[in-house]
This record gives sequence, structure tokens and C-alpha cells, in this order.
Amino acid sequence: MENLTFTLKKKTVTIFLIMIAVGVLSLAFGFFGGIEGKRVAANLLLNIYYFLSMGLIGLFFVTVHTIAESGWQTSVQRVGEAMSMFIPVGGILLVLFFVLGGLHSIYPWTHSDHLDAILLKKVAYLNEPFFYIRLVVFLGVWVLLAYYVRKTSLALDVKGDLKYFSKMRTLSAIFIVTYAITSVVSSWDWLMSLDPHWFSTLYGWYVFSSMLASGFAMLILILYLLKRMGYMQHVNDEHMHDLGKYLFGFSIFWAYLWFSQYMLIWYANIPEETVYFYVRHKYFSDVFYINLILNFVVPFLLLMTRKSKRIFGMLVPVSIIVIIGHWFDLYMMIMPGAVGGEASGFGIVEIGLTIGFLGLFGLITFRALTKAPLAPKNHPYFKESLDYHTHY
Amino acid sequence: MYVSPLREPLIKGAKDYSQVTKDILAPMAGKPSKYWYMGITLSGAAALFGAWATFMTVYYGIGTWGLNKTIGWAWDITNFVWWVGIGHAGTFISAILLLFRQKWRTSINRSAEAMTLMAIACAGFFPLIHMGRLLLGFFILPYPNTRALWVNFNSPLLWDVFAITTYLLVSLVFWYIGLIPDLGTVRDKATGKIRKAIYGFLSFGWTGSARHCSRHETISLILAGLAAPLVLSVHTIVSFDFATSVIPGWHTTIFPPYFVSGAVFSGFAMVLTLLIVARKALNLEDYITVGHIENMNKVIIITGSIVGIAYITEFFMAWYSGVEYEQYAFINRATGPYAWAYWIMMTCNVITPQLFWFKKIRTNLVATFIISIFVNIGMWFERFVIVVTSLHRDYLPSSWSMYKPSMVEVGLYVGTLGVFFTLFLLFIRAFPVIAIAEVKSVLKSSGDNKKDVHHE
Amino acid sequence: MENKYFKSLEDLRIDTSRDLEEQSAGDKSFILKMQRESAALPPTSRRDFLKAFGFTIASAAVASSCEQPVRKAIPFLIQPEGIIPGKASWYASTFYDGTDYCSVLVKVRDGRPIKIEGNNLSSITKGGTNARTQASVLNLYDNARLKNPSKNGSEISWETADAEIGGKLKEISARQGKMVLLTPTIISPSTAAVITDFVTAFPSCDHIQYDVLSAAGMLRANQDSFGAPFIPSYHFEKADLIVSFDADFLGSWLSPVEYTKQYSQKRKLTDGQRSMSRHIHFEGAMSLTGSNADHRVQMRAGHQKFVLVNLLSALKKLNGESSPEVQGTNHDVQELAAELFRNKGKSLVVSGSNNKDEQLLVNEINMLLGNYGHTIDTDVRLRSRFGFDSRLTTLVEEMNSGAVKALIMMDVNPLYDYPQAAAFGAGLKKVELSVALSVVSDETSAAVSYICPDHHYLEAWNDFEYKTGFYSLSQPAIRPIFNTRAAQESLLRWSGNPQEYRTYLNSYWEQNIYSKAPGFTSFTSFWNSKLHDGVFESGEKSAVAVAYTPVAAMEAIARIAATKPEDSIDLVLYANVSVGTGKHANNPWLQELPDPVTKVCWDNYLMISPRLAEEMNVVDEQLVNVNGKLTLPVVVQPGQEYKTVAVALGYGRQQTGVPANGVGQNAYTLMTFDGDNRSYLLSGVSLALEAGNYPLARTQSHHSMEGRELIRETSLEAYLEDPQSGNEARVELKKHMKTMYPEAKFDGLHWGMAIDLNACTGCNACVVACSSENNVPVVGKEQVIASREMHWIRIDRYYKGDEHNPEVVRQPVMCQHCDNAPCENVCPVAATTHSNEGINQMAYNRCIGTRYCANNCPYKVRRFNFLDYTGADTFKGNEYDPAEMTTDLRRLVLNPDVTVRAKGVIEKCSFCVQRIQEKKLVAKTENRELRDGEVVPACAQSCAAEAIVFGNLNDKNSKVSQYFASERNYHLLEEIHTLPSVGYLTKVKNKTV
Amino acid sequence: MNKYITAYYNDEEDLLKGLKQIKSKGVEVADVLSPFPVHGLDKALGMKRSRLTRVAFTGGAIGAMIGFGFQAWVFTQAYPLNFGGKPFLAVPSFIPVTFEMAVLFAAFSMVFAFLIHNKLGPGAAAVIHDERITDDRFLLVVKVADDENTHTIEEVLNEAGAHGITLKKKN
Repeated sequence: MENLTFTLKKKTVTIFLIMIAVGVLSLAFGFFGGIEGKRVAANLLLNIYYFLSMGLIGLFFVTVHTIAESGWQTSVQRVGEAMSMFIPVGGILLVLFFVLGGLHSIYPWTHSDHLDAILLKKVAYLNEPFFYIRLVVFLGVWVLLAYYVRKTSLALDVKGDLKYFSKMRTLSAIFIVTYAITSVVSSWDWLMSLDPHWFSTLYGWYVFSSMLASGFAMLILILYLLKRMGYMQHVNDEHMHDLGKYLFGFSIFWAYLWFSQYMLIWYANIPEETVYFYVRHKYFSDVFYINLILNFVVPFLLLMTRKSKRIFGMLVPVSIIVIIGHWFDLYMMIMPGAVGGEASGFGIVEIGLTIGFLGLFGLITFRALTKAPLAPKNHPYFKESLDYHTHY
Repeated sequence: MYVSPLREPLIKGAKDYSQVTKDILAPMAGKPSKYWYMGITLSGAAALFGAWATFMTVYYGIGTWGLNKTIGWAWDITNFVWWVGIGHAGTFISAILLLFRQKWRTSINRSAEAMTLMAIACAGFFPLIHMGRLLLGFFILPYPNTRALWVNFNSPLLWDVFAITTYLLVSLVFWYIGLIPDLGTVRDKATGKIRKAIYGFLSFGWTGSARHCSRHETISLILAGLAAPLVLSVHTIVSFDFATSVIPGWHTTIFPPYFVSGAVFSGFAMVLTLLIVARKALNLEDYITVGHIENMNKVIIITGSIVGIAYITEFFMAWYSGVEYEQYAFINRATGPYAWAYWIMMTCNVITPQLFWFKKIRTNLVATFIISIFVNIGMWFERFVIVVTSLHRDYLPSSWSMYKPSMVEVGLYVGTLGVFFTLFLLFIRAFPVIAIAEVKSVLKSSGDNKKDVHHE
Repeated sequence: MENKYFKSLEDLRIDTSRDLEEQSAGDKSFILKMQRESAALPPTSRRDFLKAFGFTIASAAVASSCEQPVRKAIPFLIQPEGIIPGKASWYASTFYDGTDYCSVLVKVRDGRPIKIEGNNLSSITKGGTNARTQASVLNLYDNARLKNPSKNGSEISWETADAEIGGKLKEISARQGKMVLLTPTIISPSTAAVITDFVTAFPSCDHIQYDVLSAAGMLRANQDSFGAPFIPSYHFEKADLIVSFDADFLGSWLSPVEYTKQYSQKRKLTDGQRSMSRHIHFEGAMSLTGSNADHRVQMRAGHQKFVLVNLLSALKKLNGESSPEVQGTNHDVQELAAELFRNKGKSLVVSGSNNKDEQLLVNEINMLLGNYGHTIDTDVRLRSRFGFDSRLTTLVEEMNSGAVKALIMMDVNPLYDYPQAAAFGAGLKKVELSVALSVVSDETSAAVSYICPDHHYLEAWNDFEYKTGFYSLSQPAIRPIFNTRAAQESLLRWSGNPQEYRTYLNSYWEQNIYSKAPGFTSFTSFWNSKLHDGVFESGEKSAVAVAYTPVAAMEAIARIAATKPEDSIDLVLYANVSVGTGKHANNPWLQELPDPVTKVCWDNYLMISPRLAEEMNVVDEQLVNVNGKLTLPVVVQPGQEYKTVAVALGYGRQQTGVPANGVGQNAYTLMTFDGDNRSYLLSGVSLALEAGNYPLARTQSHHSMEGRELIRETSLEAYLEDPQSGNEARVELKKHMKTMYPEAKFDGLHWGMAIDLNACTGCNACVVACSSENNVPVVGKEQVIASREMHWIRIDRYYKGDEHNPEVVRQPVMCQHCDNAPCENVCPVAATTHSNEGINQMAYNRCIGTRYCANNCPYKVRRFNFLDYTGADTFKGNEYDPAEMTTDLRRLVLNPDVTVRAKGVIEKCSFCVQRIQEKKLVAKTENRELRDGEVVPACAQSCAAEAIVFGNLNDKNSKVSQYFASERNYHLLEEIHTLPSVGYLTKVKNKTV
Repeated sequence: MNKYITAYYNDEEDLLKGLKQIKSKGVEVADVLSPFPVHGLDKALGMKRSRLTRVAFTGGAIGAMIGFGFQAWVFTQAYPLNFGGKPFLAVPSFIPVTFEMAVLFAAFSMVFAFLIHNKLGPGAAAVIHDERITDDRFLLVVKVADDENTHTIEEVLNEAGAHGITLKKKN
């Protein structure tokens, strides 16, 4: 049997630390380099939300497969668990961000002294105390569940008792149900309310689909890195193929929801809705198309064949493109409302901060991977996962 | 392939291949039972009622229905969407579960697909009959005509024409391609000459050659890959019928995924309704086990909960939007003259499926049967609420109105139910209700006797 | 791609315009040329063959689905003179039915009158019409028309009739037997002369004029006040303050078309007008006029006289005089008096009462306010409504006593509309010779021995002097359809004059009227000119001068002051704007016309106040018996005075035809006399609940705007301060009007319509005009109950505020012709698209009836042919035509320019596209641009208030563009960005806020 | 000419094992007939992966192009009409039909390719070696050249545990 204990090399840690340093420096540049505060705040929100969501998708990956009782994913389950360990970090950062002025700087509805007629109607929901209550509830639930899922999973591995397996299933069900609600509502709170006049019922699911695609891309990327480091040899082409199918499928799913939302608003052309895309067309037309190309056209065309899903040579570049693509998708969701058409931009702050957060996310995830064997050998479906081959 | 001992067997009883063939072909053999005759008489009578209603509609006009200037659609489109929704389970089971490697689909996919085809046929009837001038219905086809006039590609109804047609054709092909190996089995087991000739013709010359098998598997898989987005697209486009409009309660962006989810929800409910009866009547309890039922119930909880979240999202967003028309539309749903329909929908679709969280209930056949009927009813009312309650009080209060169905509309609905059950009863007699070849392929790994085979 | 097929009339026009430049040919050769051209289309190509092939394949279905050809298509063998196929002729004429008067133009297509429009040359009606005038063309094709002279129900020839009736008359005359000629008020000078001739020939003959809507109270009051019975001219356009006591002057009082014209002129705030009249209305039942008032006061119907006494007293006090007061009316009139006093000479007080004393008080008030000579003109008098009710009372007595030997009834129906119809009927049986000169079979014609059917007015010659010096003419617009004869001619014949009435009329005018018209070289040129114009206004004044004496008024005050207001339930009998007196009850358009207040059609009912309803524990449609005589369904009417109930007259016809027979109840049976006069008010009515319900057909069932900004409103005060007031939302909305794709541009024409909510009174004339112009089917009561009425234009009526005393607002709604039309997007077969002139157009023969467009229309203006209402369906035997609108006779009214829609097809307002095309063609042949105001849709044409303006939005100088540019302009539901081509101007009420 | 030997197994695992053994003896197995697709058989028989996916992709691409192209042609060239102020080239509106056309073409091109390529179709003639093939037997077919010794082959088959070894001739 291969080596299941992952050790983080110094060199790798150094790389992550350098990335974090780049992030800190560009943040400093943002604050002192004449960049508008709103833009810096919006970038912070973007990255915190993006990587927090990746952590959540990691947890989602583990839990959804647990309740679906599928066997194949057990061999990559640890990666998902490790990703989920970013949730507490991201959560704290998010709270800090809101508390330390982020909320006031980019959310128009917080300026309670000059609200217009429409916003006054929404005060019962869009007010700060309630916002913070929701924030704490969402993050609290996520952190607790991430912690317990991880703990139970490790216990199952150590003790091999099937009662942990059934506890795992219960926890997973609880997470899926709560996440179904909290992911939607949190996206209204943190993203949709940046354009407080605008509304779309699909929004929550749209954001979720975006995060789903990018989360799986990240999972593939981490798996690839692990394999390059010589670990995870039990993961074969078939597993990669399945993950590739997810990436392919979720990219199409994202495009489907994007189209549904866009087309319906385009079609009815009601000003209270079109205002959202109007601004995006006017000031962000480049990003508008980049978004579609990176997130739909590229994965759709490149991952269509069976072969492309089975080789890292194709899967990894596509994953990177998708991660970049959904970063732009979030950019599209956040910037017009938070910063506005004129003040938005793309430069050192955007790139640097993202690198920094990527480093932080990588560090946390990889450190989490060192804490447990890379494969849950005592998982009842682990054997199934090894003896796993598909014909398609 | 290794299968964890934790998993329950998908096929009960220690069967060998020959036994599987025998068991599944049994319902086709011999004379139909008394119950079969009773069933077909009843459903045939319902279909005749529908024929009368069709005549009334075509001859006297849509005025024989309860519609009016404000409410241009009611039972017709409600039934249409309901049937289309039911028609989603088959393809969902075959395509999406296949892509997600759910082996338990093999016992139910054949009948679910057949049900899909029948439901789509029933569904397709409503957009036709709802036309004021059915005889000119061919106008919706983009054919070259003397006026050089084409159709309106902006219209969701036109998209429906393409979507429903494509879905029907692809589902038919998908179902039939899957049926070919089994038709070979029927042919080879047939005793009469005529029967042999007919099934010989239908089996397309299937021999079971490894080459054919391999390509057959590939094509099934790609068809599944095509059918999966197709099945999403169909109900998505149906939802566009409403969501593209400007009517409060119709125009909302969540409709596409919410409709798809609702469709799968109602489709599984109908599959359950049928199969709980069929497995008993056809002695197929070993193939369609309680485990299968439980799995379907899990799908029902998930889709039911998604639908529930969508209901609540819509309601919240109507308030959040600050648009008075939106707000009124939803208040009116919950408290207006059609509030009863709304609460039936809420009870049947959101509350009752939650009972499936209890293992006792989701493994209880009677409870499952009852809840599946509830879901069927609830999903019908969901469409009724969307169609009628939204229309009857929209923008200008001067035009607000009420709707009451007429006997002719009842007749059309009952008629399609009659056709549906008639076709299903004929299907039982004409084709194997379970995919024999597919069951055999998982028999070793998931049969009851697997432990004897794998003693590692 | 070659452009061989006419995609629109556009192409057609372009093709032909070149030829027109070559030769300025007449219309006929132009059409021929066009046909020749279409015959010379290029030969078919392979693609055409394929298309044709495809067509053939579909032919089975096509054969079964094509519209049916005209059932009886008979070509002209010899083309009649003056008829050009496809081109309308117009004749000036006059509509007068004994109550309503209107100078009209008759549109005739292929020899059939198909549409009535107002005559702009008349300075009385000034091109305005009302619903009944618009509908009168359909009476021409009434299935119940009397088709032949008859005797006791069997057909006879005119010769026999003349011989028998003439002989009998001579015989009776010889023995000095009493004869009576019963007519409505005759305003025709020549007919009056004919009658004079008749009475001269038969000296024992008495001419009695009988008005169903009587003004005898006013006639008598004026007799006492001024020494002569007359009805003056009122000038609402000159009044700054109008106070009306139950006078429904926009609906039924005296001359509603004329008054609507005057009233709206003073109410508009367009064209720089910055002031408007203030209208205060006292009434018990909610009337059309009352609902338009700036300030409506609920007054028990029977308390009017007391309020008038108090008002007079208050006014006198202000004038330094004193007059008695009456207690117990709950109306403080001090403020009103002060306001009136401030507007001396610029105010107008009117009363709808038929009580002499009340009219005397009104005279005194107006005199005190100095309104005579300003807003009231006694020199030019209204010549209609000159009947004295007492004369009929005497007649009935005499008939029953057997004194009357011969009774000739011309255009009257006392057996239906006389309160003691039974007594009249009993008396009639004792009359030796009874003759009816009616147009349509009715209760009276059914009871007489001889029927000598008269022409319908569109078949007849006639002249009128509606007001002193205001003459007008009628001329036949069609040859008599049936074997009928002018009533005047019958009288002439029986009095021994063999002249045709036309000749008689001609010579009458030559002798008596011609002299009043200076500047004509010959009578023929005068005659032709006036016949063309339809009107002649001589400018003469009444010959009899009058002088006021207050004595009678003082006596009236004393009489009233001696009584006390009672706390009883009062019943108001009123004539509505549709069937009115019931004379035209057999007109399906009028039957299906929703009442402007209750929105009920096809029935009359008992309007009661919400409070009384609550006390009696009744709800809508529950049956209640009135005075033990009549059982009626209830309509709970917000704004109705607590103890005033009301019933419309004109229903409950029994012997005319389908659809009038049996529709509603005859409320004339409730009517009593108030002294000498018919009383439209009953005090002390008893109401008793009866078992059961009676469904009413109502086109609007929800009466609140639910707080939506559908009708934007402001007060005059606020408007003068800020013209945008009431319309602030538009400024805000304009800022948010973002779109995903650029707005469509229309080069050339972009049609638009503006509706001045301040002018619209809700009279419904437009609804009938639209039905008439556009062949809108009548669907009958059951279908209206099922909410399937077909009207292309409707007048939404909402109540605002308190249920017990709400404000009423109205809004005409038709297709808004949205430039971002939600309906067009969704039609799968492209049956409804946007024209390059901004019209939302409907291709009926492409429509397959999915109703998707109707669902998607936020305005709900699209109508669906649920059943075969028109008989245009392919299948036989499935027609649904309860109003018998598809008989061969009725179908003559169809406008050939507008497709008759088949079962299963959506239809809606087209902005009268046929009129647009017609005028465009005219402009093209005359080689000029269309002029603003040249194209007038039927609704705008019919509107006496001129509330509807239509024109080209691309022309910044057009009237509609100016309206659109107004701060008052807004669009219905503009927040959903449908970009309507119809704009509304905010309603401004002259009220203190 | 065209002689062949058939033999059957009762279990797919025996078949796969036997197949390996037979192949190692240098006997070419022409075809295996089975009641259901046996996993690993394609590899054992050395079959190439099906190219049906390419057919499907091509069909789908053609369908999409026809769908989109036709709609665009109708709305911008053949008969441009103003529907509710929408642009003539209303791309979002064209997506649903384009998608459906792509799926329809992909599915049908592939199904027809499958049927034609495999000579399957309504009423296509089938050589039924053994009626139990579609029930529970796994039959293998070994083609024999005219000059070949059938006996050795039969021996090999027998050794590999196959039953019912029969020599047949094709007409």
C-alpha cells in the first residue's frame, strides 16, 4: 500500500507564505496607493467569499456523497474534508471584514439616513442587527458542522465502527438541508444586497452553481498537486474521469442557470430587473463575455470527450481556467453594485489579493491534509472505491 | 466489480439468469387477469369521456370551458404541465441515474420510460386542444407557405413545440434502443409463430453479438448524456411559458430549476403510484424491492424540499422586491379566493414528503402509496396555483375575474388519465416491464446471491 | 430575395404610387390598374412551386379551416350610380327619437348604412354623439322591424290600409267622433304642418304630445314664472359653478350630448386653459353625472325641495332678504350659498325634478343669482319635451269612457311606457279605430287594429328644429328595406293630400325656411347646401318674449314649508345611458353596454346603499320586491344615499323581439303621478326580501384600485401650483427606465393616442362606436356573466375612499399598442406583431387561438372568440348568438373593411387601422402628407367630450404629441416598460383638499 | 467455405476465463453472443472503441447550426418582424430551439448510424444460433478456415470448459 501520510514540505509552505505576503502587500498598496477604499473592500469581500465557498463546496462534496451512498468518492474524500477546514478561517475573515467597515463601505442599504422609497420598504430585512444575526447563524452552523463531519470521519477511520458511518450520514443530511437554505440566503445578504434595488429569485442557486463549478475545479487541482507530490496513487483515471464529469456537468449547469436568469430578464425587459444587466453591459461588457467564455465555452468544448476528462493535461488547465472564470463571475456580481462602473478596475489589488488568498487557502488546506491519512481505509465503501472502473 | 457488503441487494431471492427471464416475462404470457380487464374497461371508459369532451371543444369552441377574458389558461395548461412533469421521471431515472451510476435504476427504468412516453403523449394533447383553432394548428410548424410567413422564434410556446417533439422522439428512441435486447429475449421465448414473427420484426435482428452489445452500451450512454440536459431543457422551456411573461406570479427567474425539480418530484410520485401496484400485481417484488421504493422516496424528499425552498424564496422575494403587484400576487395566493388551492399545494408538496425523513414511513408501502398520491395531487395544484391564481388577479383590478372548470374540462383531464392507464395496461402485456438484460448485468454484483459469488 | 408577395399594404402602396404620378386617375381606374399589375406578377419559380406544393399538402386542413366565403355573393350586373365598391358615401342626417337629438353623418357602404358619426357642423352637438345615437344604425336592421302594413295581425296592402283607415276616419269625422293623434313632442316643422293639415281635415281630431321622459314640471313652472311654457337653453360652458340637483345632464337630462360638449369644454386643462368649472352635485342615487362631480352630496331624493328652500333662504339672506327655512334635511347649504353668491352670473343651478314647485325654486335661485341671460338663455329654447302629462291622463279617461273613437299613435308606445298601461290598454279596446305608425313592433303595435309601419329615420326624409332657429334635416341613406311609408305621408294620404312627404317637406322649406337664409341665389342651391350640411342655423330668437315674476316661487316656498321631510325610503326611476326609455331596448349593442356606474348590462336592478343593504341583510343579486309590484335583484351601490334606492327604466319589454323581450323588469309600472306630472321619484317605498338570487351580468367585479397608480389624480389647486402634481411617479419612473435593447424607432408615422381623463365622462358612446366600426360581436348575458364580453374599449370605473361616499374615477382602456408589447413576443405563429407605424396588429387569419397573448397582456384588452358568436366558423350548427346578431338583416350592419372574426380567434383594438389606411390612401392620391387630426378612430370620433386625441407621435406639432409632452401625461403601468402608445392625462378635480 | 464452431458457457466469468485460455492457444474467437453486455469482453476480443460519439457530436453540431442559422435567417433576412420591440437577431430567444435541434440531430444521427452500421433495423434478419443466448447462455463463435483442423479447435474449447461444441456451416 502506498504512503497515506502526507507531509508538507518546507518549500511548499514557503511558496504559500510568499503568496500570502504578496496578498498583504497588495492590500497595503490598496490602502495607501490611492486606490478607492470601496474597491479594496469589494476585493476583500470577493476573495473571502470565493475561498469560503470553496471550503463549503469541499464539505458539500463529502456530505452529498455520504448521503447518496456512492462509493467511488471515498478515496478522494479527504481532499474535500481538508478544503472544508478553510471554513472557520474564511468565516472569521468575513466577520472581521464586515465589522471593520466593509459593510458600511460597499452596502448602500447600510446608509440608513438616506434610503429611497424602495429601500425603506426593505428595512425589515436589510438592517444591520438582523444582518449580523444571520451572519453569525450561517457561519456558526457551517463551522460546527464542518468540525463534526471531520471529527466523525476521522473517528470512523480510526475505530472503523459503523455507528460513526451512520452518524456521518445524519450529519451530512443536516448539513445538506441547512446548507440548501443558508447558501441561498447568505448569497442574498452578502452579494445580492450590493444592488439593493434589484432582486432575482434564482440568484441564490445561480451563485451556488458558480461556487460548485469552481469548488470542484479546486478539488481537482489539489488532487493533481497531491498526485504530483507522489501521493494519492490509489486515485485512478476513473476517479479523475468522474471529477471531470462533474466539472463538465456543473459548468453546463452554471451556464443553464446563467442563461435562465439572463434570458428571462432580457425577455421581460422590466426596468426593476434589467437595471442589473444594464449596468453590467454598459461598464463591464468585456468581463460579461469573458465570464461566459471561461466558464462555459472552455469547459464545454475541452471536456466533452471521454479522453480529456481522464488526463491531467486537459483537466488541470481547464480547472485553472474555471477557477479564474468564476472569480470573474463573482467580480461581475460584486463590483458594479459595490464599486460602480467608473471606479472598478483590474490591477495590482485584484491580482495580488487573489494570490494572497489562494496562498492562505492552500496553506490551510494542505496543513489539514497532513492531519489524517490521505485515504479513509476503514470507510465501508473504500474498497468499492478502489475496485472501481467505468466503461464510459 | 466489488460491492460493499453494507449495501442491500437490488434483486431478492437467489436467482439465476434463466429465472430472471422467466420472472420478468411472466406477465406477458397467458391470458390477462380479471383485474387487467377491469382496469382496461375503466380506463377505456375514461378515455371515451375524454373523446366526448374533445368533440365538444373542437365543435363548439373553447367557450365550453370555464375560461374568460382574464383567465385564458386554466386546466388545459395545468394538465399540460402536470403531464410533462410526470413525463420527466422516466428519462431522469434512465439518464441521470445512469450518469450518476445508480444501479437501482435497472429495475424501474423500463416502466418509468414507458410511463414517460405515455405522459408526454397525454401532455402533448393539451397544447393542441387548447388552441382555439385546432384545425389550423399546423401553423406552428415552420413550413414554407404562400405568404412566406414563418413562425415566431421568440415565443416560448414555439420552443415548447420543439422541446416536446424532441423530447418525445428522443425518449422514444432511448426507450426502444434499450428495449431491443429484451425484444430479442421475448422473440426467443415466444412459442406462437405469429408472436415470434412480430417480436422478430420488432427486435431489429438482435443476436447479442459482443460487437452489438458494446456499441449498444455506448449509444445508451450517449443517449443518456443527451437526454439528461434534454430533460432539464423540457421543463425549463415549459417554465419559460410563464417566466418570460410580465404577469406577477409568472415572471420569476427561479422558475426553470424549480420547475425541473418539481417535474422530477411529480414524476417519481407517479412512478411510485404505478409500481407499488404493478410489482404486486405482476409478482415482481423481488426486482422492485422495498429498497428501490426507499431510494425513490429519497429522491422525493430532495426534490420536494427544493420545491419547498423555491416556494419560500418566491414568497420572500415578492416581499423583498418591493413591487406592489408581486406582493399582491403572493398575498392573494395565500389569502385570496383560491387560497385553498395554495394550501393544498403547500400541504401536499412541502409537508407530506417530509414524512419520508422517517425510515419507517419511507419503507412502508402503504404510506408511500398514499404520499405518492398526495404528491400527484399537490403538483397538479401547484400548476393550478401558478396558472389560475396568478392570472385571475393581475395588474388592473377592473379585469379581475374568477374561474370555474366545466364538465368538458373535467372530461379532457379524465380522458387523458384514461388514455394513460390504458396505454400502461397494454404496455404491461406487450413488453417486458423490467429491463431484463440490464437486471442480469447487475445480478452478480447486486443480487441476493452475490455473497456466494464474491467470497473474498 | 425577391419581393413578390405583399407583406403589407405598405408594399402595395409603393407599387401603385408611381402610376398615380403618371396619371391622376380616379379611384376606379386606380383599382383596375392595381388588379392588372397583380396579374402581371413574374412567372413562378421553382421555389414558388415548392411553396405551392407545400400548400397543396396542407390543403386538406386548409379546406376545412379557411374562412367561409360570403354566404350570398351576388355581383352587380349593372353598377348602381354613385356606388363605388370599397368606397363609403356619407350623408348628413339627424337622429331624433322623441328624447335624444343628434345631428349625424351616416356612413354608407355598398348601399348599406353601417356607421353613425357626429356632425361637426351642428353647433348644438358639435360632432358629439351618445351611445344611443351610435347604436341607432343597428335599429335599422332590427329583426323586429314592422315589414308591412297590417290589419289585426294580417298583412294588407297600403291601398287597402289607406282606403279602410281613410274611410273610417271620414266616417268618424262626419259624426264628429273624437279622434286623437298621439305623438311624442314634434320638433319637425314640416311634420307639425302635416299634423295641422290633418287636424284641419279632421276638426274633431286632437293632437296630443306624449313624452316618456317628461319635462312638464319645468314647462309649468316656467308658465308660472315667465308666463309661457318653455325650456330654456342652458350654457354649461359659461358656468364657473354648476350645482345640479339630481339632474343627470350628462346622461339623460334634456339634451345630454349638447351639455356634455359644453361641460367638457369648461373642464379641460389642455391648450393653455388654466381654469375649470366646479361641479357640485346633489343626488340620492349614483348617476353618471353625479359620479363626475367635483363634490357630490348625498341627498335623499325626496328631500330636494327642502334643500332648495333652504338654499334659497340662505341666498336671500346673503342678499339681505329673508325666506323661510325647513328643518330636518341634514344639509348645510350656507357654504354652498356663499359659493354661489360669489359666482353670481357665472353659475348655473339645475334640477332634474319633474315637480313644478322645485323647478319654480330653481328659477328663483337662478334669477337671484343673475344667471338668466348668462348661463341660461330664454330666447333660444329647447323645442323637445313639450308634452304635458295631464293630457294623457285625460286621454286615458276619455278612452275608457268610450269617447275616443279613433286613436292614431305615431312613434309612441304607451302600452309599455305609460304608468297605467293596463288602463290605456283597456281604453284602447274601446276605440273604434286604432292605428299605430311605428317602426318596430312593440307592445302598442300589438294591440292596435291597423299598423302602418313608418320608415326608420335612416330611410326617411325629415326636418327638425331642436332649438329655436337650429334646423336640421334627415335624408334617406338607404332605400326602405321593407314595405314601409313615412308616417307623415300616411297622415297626408288620410287627410286627402296625395303629395309625397318629400315634396311636402321641400315646399314647406321653400315657403317657410328659405326666407330665413340670406345669400342664396335659389332655393335649390339653399336646399342642396343644407342637405349636404344636414343643418341650418338661422340665428332667430323665440318670438315670444318673457318676463319673470317671483310670485309663483313664493307660493311654492309656502307650499313646501308647510310640509316636513319624511324619513322614508325613496325610489328614483332613471333612464340610463344605454337603453334609456326602453325605446331602443331591442338593440343588442345597447343591451350589452355596461352601465357607467354599476357596470351591469342586460338587466335592470335595484340600486341600494351599502348601509341599507346591511340593515336589510341583502347582498348583490339577491331578490327584493318593491312596493309589492316588482321583484328585482339588488346591486349594492357605494355612494348611494342611505335610504334612496333606484331602478332603471327601459327594461322589461315584452312584445318587441330578441333580445329585448324579457330582459329586466318594467319599472314604468312603479311610476306614479305628482299632481299633473309623471313623477320619477317615489317616496315611502316598501322593500321586501324575496327568496332566491338572480345572476347579473357585470363587466367589472372589483371596484378598488388596490392603491395602484392606475388613475392619477390631483386637485386644481395643486395642479396650478405644479402641473406635475398627481403624476410625480412618472418623473421618478423615467429615471429608472432601463432597457436591455434599444427602443424601436419608427420613421414616418408612429401612431399614438392621448386620453384626457379630465374630459372623459364615462358616457360609453365610444364603446358602441367601436363595436359598430369594428364588428365587435354581441355575446349575450350568459357570456358576460362568464366574463367574456368582447368590447375592444372599456371604461374602467373605480371607487376611491369611503364605501359609503366614495369618489368615482374612470379610465377608458383599449389596446395600449405597446412598443414593447408582451403579447407580441409570445405568439407562436406571429399572428400579432408590431407594424412599422407602431401599431400592435393582429392577423386574425393567422391566429390559432392559444390565448397566450391575452394572458400576457397586463391590460387585459385582448378578447377571445370563445364560441361561434359571428357565424364565421367552419362548422355548421354551432353558432352562439342569443342576441340574434347574425341574421341576414342584422349582418347588413357589418363594416366590410373589418374582418368578422371566427371562433377561436383573438381580437382587440386596432387603432381603427382601416381608417388609417383609408386616409393614407386619400393623402397618397392627393399627393400630400397626412394632416394632423385627419385620421380619427371611431372612439375619438364619437366622443362628445373630445377626450380622445389621436395622431402621429413623430410629428412634434401634432395634438397628440403635445398631449404626450404635457406634465399631466402618463402611461398605464409604465413601470413595467411596455412603452404604450396610449397616454393618459391626469384627472384634475376642482375640489378643496 | 465459411465453417465455424460454436460453444457456450453458462456464466460470464467462466466465459472470460475460458476466452483468455482459448486466445492463449492461438484460436481466434470471432464473436461472443451474450444475453447482456459482459464487461471486459470488448477488451478480451480486442474491439476498438466505438466512434459513435463522433457521429453524435457531428450531428449535434450540424443540428445546432441549422437551428440557429435558420432562426437567424428567418428573423433577419426572410421576414424580419418587430415582436415587442425585440431586436431582429434575438440571440437569447434562439437558444432553446438551437439546443433542441442539436439534441435531436445528435440523437438521431447516432441512432441511425448505430442501426445501419450494425445492420440492425425493423425486421432485420437474425441468425439465431441458440435460443438461450438471449436468456442465460454465453456463446462463442470460432471461424474455421477450410483447411483448418476443426478437431484441435474443438479440443482447445473443450479444455477451456466450453459446452456444446458444434461445427456449423454458413450457407
